[in-house]
Amino acid sequence: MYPLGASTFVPGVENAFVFILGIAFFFLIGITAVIIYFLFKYNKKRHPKPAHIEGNNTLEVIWTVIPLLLVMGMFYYGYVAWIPMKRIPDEGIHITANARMWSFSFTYEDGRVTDKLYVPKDTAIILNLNARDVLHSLYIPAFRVKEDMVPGLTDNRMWFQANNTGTFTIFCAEYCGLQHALMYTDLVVMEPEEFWEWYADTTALAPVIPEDANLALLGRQVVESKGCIACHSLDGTVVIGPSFLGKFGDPVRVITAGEEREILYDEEYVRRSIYDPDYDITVGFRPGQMLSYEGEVSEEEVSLIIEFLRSLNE
Amino acid sequence: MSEEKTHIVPYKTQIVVLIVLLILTALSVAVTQLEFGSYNTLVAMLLAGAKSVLVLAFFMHLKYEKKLFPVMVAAVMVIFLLVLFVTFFDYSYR
Amino acid sequence: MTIHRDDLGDKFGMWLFIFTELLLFGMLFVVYAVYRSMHPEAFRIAAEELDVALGTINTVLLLISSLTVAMSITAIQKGNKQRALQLLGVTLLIAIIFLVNKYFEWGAKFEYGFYPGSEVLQELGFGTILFFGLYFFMTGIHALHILIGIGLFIYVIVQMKNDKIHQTDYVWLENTGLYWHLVDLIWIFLFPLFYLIH
Amino acid sequence: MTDNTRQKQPSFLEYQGRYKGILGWILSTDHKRIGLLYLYTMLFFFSVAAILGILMKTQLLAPGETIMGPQTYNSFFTLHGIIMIFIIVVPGLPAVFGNFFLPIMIGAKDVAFPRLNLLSWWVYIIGILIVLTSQFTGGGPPDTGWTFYAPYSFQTPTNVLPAVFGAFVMGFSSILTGINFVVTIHRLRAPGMSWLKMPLFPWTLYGTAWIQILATPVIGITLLLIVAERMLGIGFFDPALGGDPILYQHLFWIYSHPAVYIMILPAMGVISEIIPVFSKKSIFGYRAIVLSTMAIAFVGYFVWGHHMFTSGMSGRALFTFSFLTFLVAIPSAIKVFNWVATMHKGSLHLHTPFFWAVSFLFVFMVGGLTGLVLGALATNVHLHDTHFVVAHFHFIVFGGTGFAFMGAIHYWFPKMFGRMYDAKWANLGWGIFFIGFLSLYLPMFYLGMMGMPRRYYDYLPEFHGPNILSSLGAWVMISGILIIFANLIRSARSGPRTSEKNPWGGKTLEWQVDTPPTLENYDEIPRVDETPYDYRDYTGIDNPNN
Ligand code: HEA
Ligand code: HEA
Ligand code: HEC
Ligand code: CUA
Ligand SMILES: [Cu+2]
Repeated sequence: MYPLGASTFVPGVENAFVFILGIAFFFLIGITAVIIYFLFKYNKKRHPKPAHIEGNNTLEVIWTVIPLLLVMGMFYYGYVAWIPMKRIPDEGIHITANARMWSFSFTYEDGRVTDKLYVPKDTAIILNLNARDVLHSLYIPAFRVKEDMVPGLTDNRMWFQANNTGTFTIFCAEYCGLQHALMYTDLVVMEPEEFWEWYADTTALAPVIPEDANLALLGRQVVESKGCIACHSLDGTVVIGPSFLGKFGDPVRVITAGEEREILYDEEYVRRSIYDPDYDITVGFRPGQMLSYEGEVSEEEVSLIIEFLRSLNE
Repeated sequence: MSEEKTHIVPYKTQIVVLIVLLILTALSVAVTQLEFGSYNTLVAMLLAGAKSVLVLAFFMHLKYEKKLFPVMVAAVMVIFLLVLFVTFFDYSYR
Repeated sequence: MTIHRDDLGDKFGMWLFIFTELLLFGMLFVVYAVYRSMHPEAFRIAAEELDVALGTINTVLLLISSLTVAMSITAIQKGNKQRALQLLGVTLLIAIIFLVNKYFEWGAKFEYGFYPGSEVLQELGFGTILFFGLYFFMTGIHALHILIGIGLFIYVIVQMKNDKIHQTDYVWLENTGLYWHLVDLIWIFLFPLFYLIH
Repeated sequence: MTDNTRQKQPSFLEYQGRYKGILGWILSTDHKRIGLLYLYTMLFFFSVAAILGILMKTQLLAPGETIMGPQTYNSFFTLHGIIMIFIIVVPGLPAVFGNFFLPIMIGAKDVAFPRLNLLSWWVYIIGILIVLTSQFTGGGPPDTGWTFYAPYSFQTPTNVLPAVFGAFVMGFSSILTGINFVVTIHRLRAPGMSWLKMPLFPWTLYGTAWIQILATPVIGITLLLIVAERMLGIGFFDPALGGDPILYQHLFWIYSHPAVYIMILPAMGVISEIIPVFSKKSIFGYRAIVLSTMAIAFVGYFVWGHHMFTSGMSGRALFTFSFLTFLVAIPSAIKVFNWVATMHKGSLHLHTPFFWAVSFLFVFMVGGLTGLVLGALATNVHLHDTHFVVAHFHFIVFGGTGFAFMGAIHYWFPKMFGRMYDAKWANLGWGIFFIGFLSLYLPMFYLGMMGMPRRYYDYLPEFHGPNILSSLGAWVMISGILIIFANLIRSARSGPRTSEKNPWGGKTLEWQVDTPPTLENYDEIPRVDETPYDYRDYTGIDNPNN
């Protein structure tokens, strides 16, 4: 009935579910049946004269103690299945998961940054959770794990170990503003050999741009994969930030250090907008919305973005 | 309904209470000059607690009120302390 | 409709209201406890910026004012309106002095640049920011209560002058007194927690 | 003013006081009129929020943007949540039926502080107005969700301040009502009515009032902190200044979990009134129900952390909160068993209020038992912030409090308005409503288990199927509610008049006073020497109107 389980936590969680839901269904169906039975049996037509009963202490004790034992059982199952989630091993692959409005990115030990999470099967993956702006939450339904990403909270970690290959969805489960619903990405679980091959492939780290590549198209991919379009539309509508459409090369009114001025929307301006967005605030917008992409968007990528923006003008 | 008889607290009692309160205040200021390490806060809180009991009992007439009132005050304090305590299940073990 | 007089009921209501106030401040104490447990050192150092002498004076003032309200109740119970009024006058005066003191205390802090959002604070680190945030917020809310108390005292004095509050009907005075003692109670805890950390 | 003659007093509906017309209502200190004022206000805002709910469900009919974009959806669930929680279900039963019936049921002429009571309605209205201004001014409707989680709540450019401040003001109204009820119950019970002779609805109001007094200040100060954070940048919850966003969640839930018991306890009280009356049998285990009420009120104070299992709290805290959560389920279980046992060997009269009570039992069990699933650590980690939670709380808030509310209004309607509603339409409305309810919310459990997070205006195609069913259910349910409301409103204005004091054969005091009650309820305060649910004298022969 639910997404295929694909991590080592799944059996424990499943046990807890079965135990709790089993008892729940037992009581729900049982009590409902009794009520319906009473509705017929003690209907005023069949049972005009009610009995007088004020209570029964033995019964009260019974139906206090039995549910008490049962809920302690539920507590126990929930607890034991949760212990392994909290026991984070040291051995494994450490990856830093970054969240910002409204995209995830993952930094591997060798410094490479991806927007999807690639992991090998049967290996402990330890995620170091980081949030730039507000609360987010990393949720992998198929793995039954979820943990909030809290800005400012250090040493916030989660871990899992996949036992099936395939592509799964990572959702952001904590409400984080406008595009919260679109903040999801893929988790790709590979066979270990495959993963290490991918990991060793450094071209992914610094892509070599072929001579004849369409730079604007590559730029568009960057803008999409870095989540810029969450705030900057390509069609002229204002979402959170100004639209990218048809601006490049035109003058733009900005506020710099409290002074309004007019500058040119040029390469320099775009670069500064990406690395130090609060330096020039476009008139009509608020500082602090866009956070710096220093370290997340490389110089090459900025050039590609610029090519893309230029192309939007044509 | 003024059937409950009122208890008049004599001036003298009140003045004595104030003097004790002032002594306790002086004590808590003096104590900070000493070094108790982490017990410092404890001592300060104990002194503050003693002071608040005095204020509650005499100035706020709890000592002379129906039993219900002090019981309620105590219950509220217990709830508050339990909330504080439970909160620290998080912060002490992060 | 016949309105029953139920002094005990009125006092009961006042106590319940006091409970809400206690919990309101209680939660601020929770915030305080949490941040102090995170930054014990910073709190200790920041506390040294506060003026213990001024704090002590304010404590003594509030304690004395508590006494004068309590005594004014005794006075009215004994039917001594004149003395009750005098005592209330003293209380009112003390409350105002307290606020004046607070004004100078806060003013000094502002002068040195210790206020929420100031640059001086930014440089001193998280613990200090939080300490002063709490200091201003908690003493601020407390001062607000003092203001409300002053309003209540003025009302009670006027009513007493007009003999609306008298020997057999003084529940307004009692409740105002209760409120004032609450303000005192809170201060009894604020004082060591902010001024006397060592 | 009364001259103590025996002459009959006017009914509270007709009474002409100092003010005439509408002023005679909005300035009346009569607890019954105030109760009705709350009722009308709530019905109005309930309709507004219900429409928002329906629109959200329509948006979720298919993936992608069907009728609204994300900004609209986000502000819709925020306003929906704020209205439903702060304006409807938290004050809900106490403010409407508590005000109307508490004094009558304990044999008093009014509440302890009638003027304070009117004041709290006004404060409530002012709070609502402040919340509403948030919709039309500043940076647009707030979009934080009713939980106002930091740091988003002070970073969003939308107009959060008035919403937060309005909720803060409404807190005062809640506190004033709570204080009023506690004092009323302590001081104004009729002679002879000892604590254990008090009916159960007043008992639950008593428990509720204590939670209102002891928990509401917490939300008050928390919301005030958010205001300070937004305006002054004080830094308590701002990680950039060393604040801890999780502390905000603690403070918020220290109120908001007890608040869910503010919502449900009076509902349980209503059910405890309805079931014995229509079973013609004494409530089973009166003392157990009283005890469990107080136990819920107390233990409910310490389980707030179960809303924060994945927030980054310490493991030890998770353990403690999960454990306490399970403890608080026990008193609810006790009540359910007692209600069912009350029906055993009774003589069941199947009238509309009883339908609502029985269906309450069912939806409450579903809601409560799924609460247990959420209370267990491992399962919560998977289900937290998914539609499973949404289903849980609609089942228990809407199902629990909402059904009890509907039961209450059908139960007390003749007494309140001196008119009777049409039972056929009422039953039909109930049936449609119930079916719609199940098909609206049951699929959400499944969606949650599949992993669909909440507060999503758009979803992946794999979640489509159940969402269709759920959205259609919303429309079925709204048809039911339209029938019910139309029937009630028509009947309140032009239904057949009745002055029958006791149409259902109830034993509690409100059935001994005139219909509709007179201005002062009683000419003479009655003496109460019996327990409130003694049906030994019931002969098996029905009241003619029954
Ligand atoms: C009382 C509480 C209550 C009630 C009645 C409802 C009623 C409805 N709810 Fe609501 N809902 C909430 C409380 C409630 N909700 C809360 C707290 C949230 C969370 C917000 C957040 O995330 O911040 C939420 C969120 C929420 C979502 C957002 C899910 C998400 O994406 O996260 C959706 C989506 O469809 C939804 C749907 C509906 C629908 C279709 C209705 C209704 O429109 C159904 C139609 C209504 C009726 C048919 C009338 C029933 C009659 C009565 C109840 C009796 C009258 C009672 C009184 C006057 C007191 N609700
Ligand atoms: C009226 C309001 C109300 C009530 C009464 C409850 C009652 C309960 N709630 Fe619920 N809850 C909410 C309103 C309510 N809740 C809301 C609004 C939210 C979401 C807020 C938000 O995030 O927006 C929420 C969220 C919520 C969560 C957090 C989910 C998450 O976000 O991760 C949890 C977790 O533990 C929980 C648990 C419980 C439990 C264990 C009970 C128990 O008290 C239930 C007890 C009842 C029973 C157990 C059923 C009856 C008993 C039987 C049929 C007998 C058999 C029983 C046994 C064998 C034990 N609730
Ligand atoms: C959270 C929302 C958000 C995200 C994500 C975001 N921005 Fe912005 N951006 C803004 C806002 C708001 C402004 C206007 C305020 C300012 O100038 O800082 C802005 C301004 C800009 C400007 C100046 C535009 C103008 O018309 O003046 C550029 C260029 C820009 N962003 C590029 C980017 C790029 C490239 C990315 C992705 C790598 C990105 N932004 C991601 C919110 C965002
Ligand atoms: Cu990020 Cu929701
Ligand atoms: Cu809860």
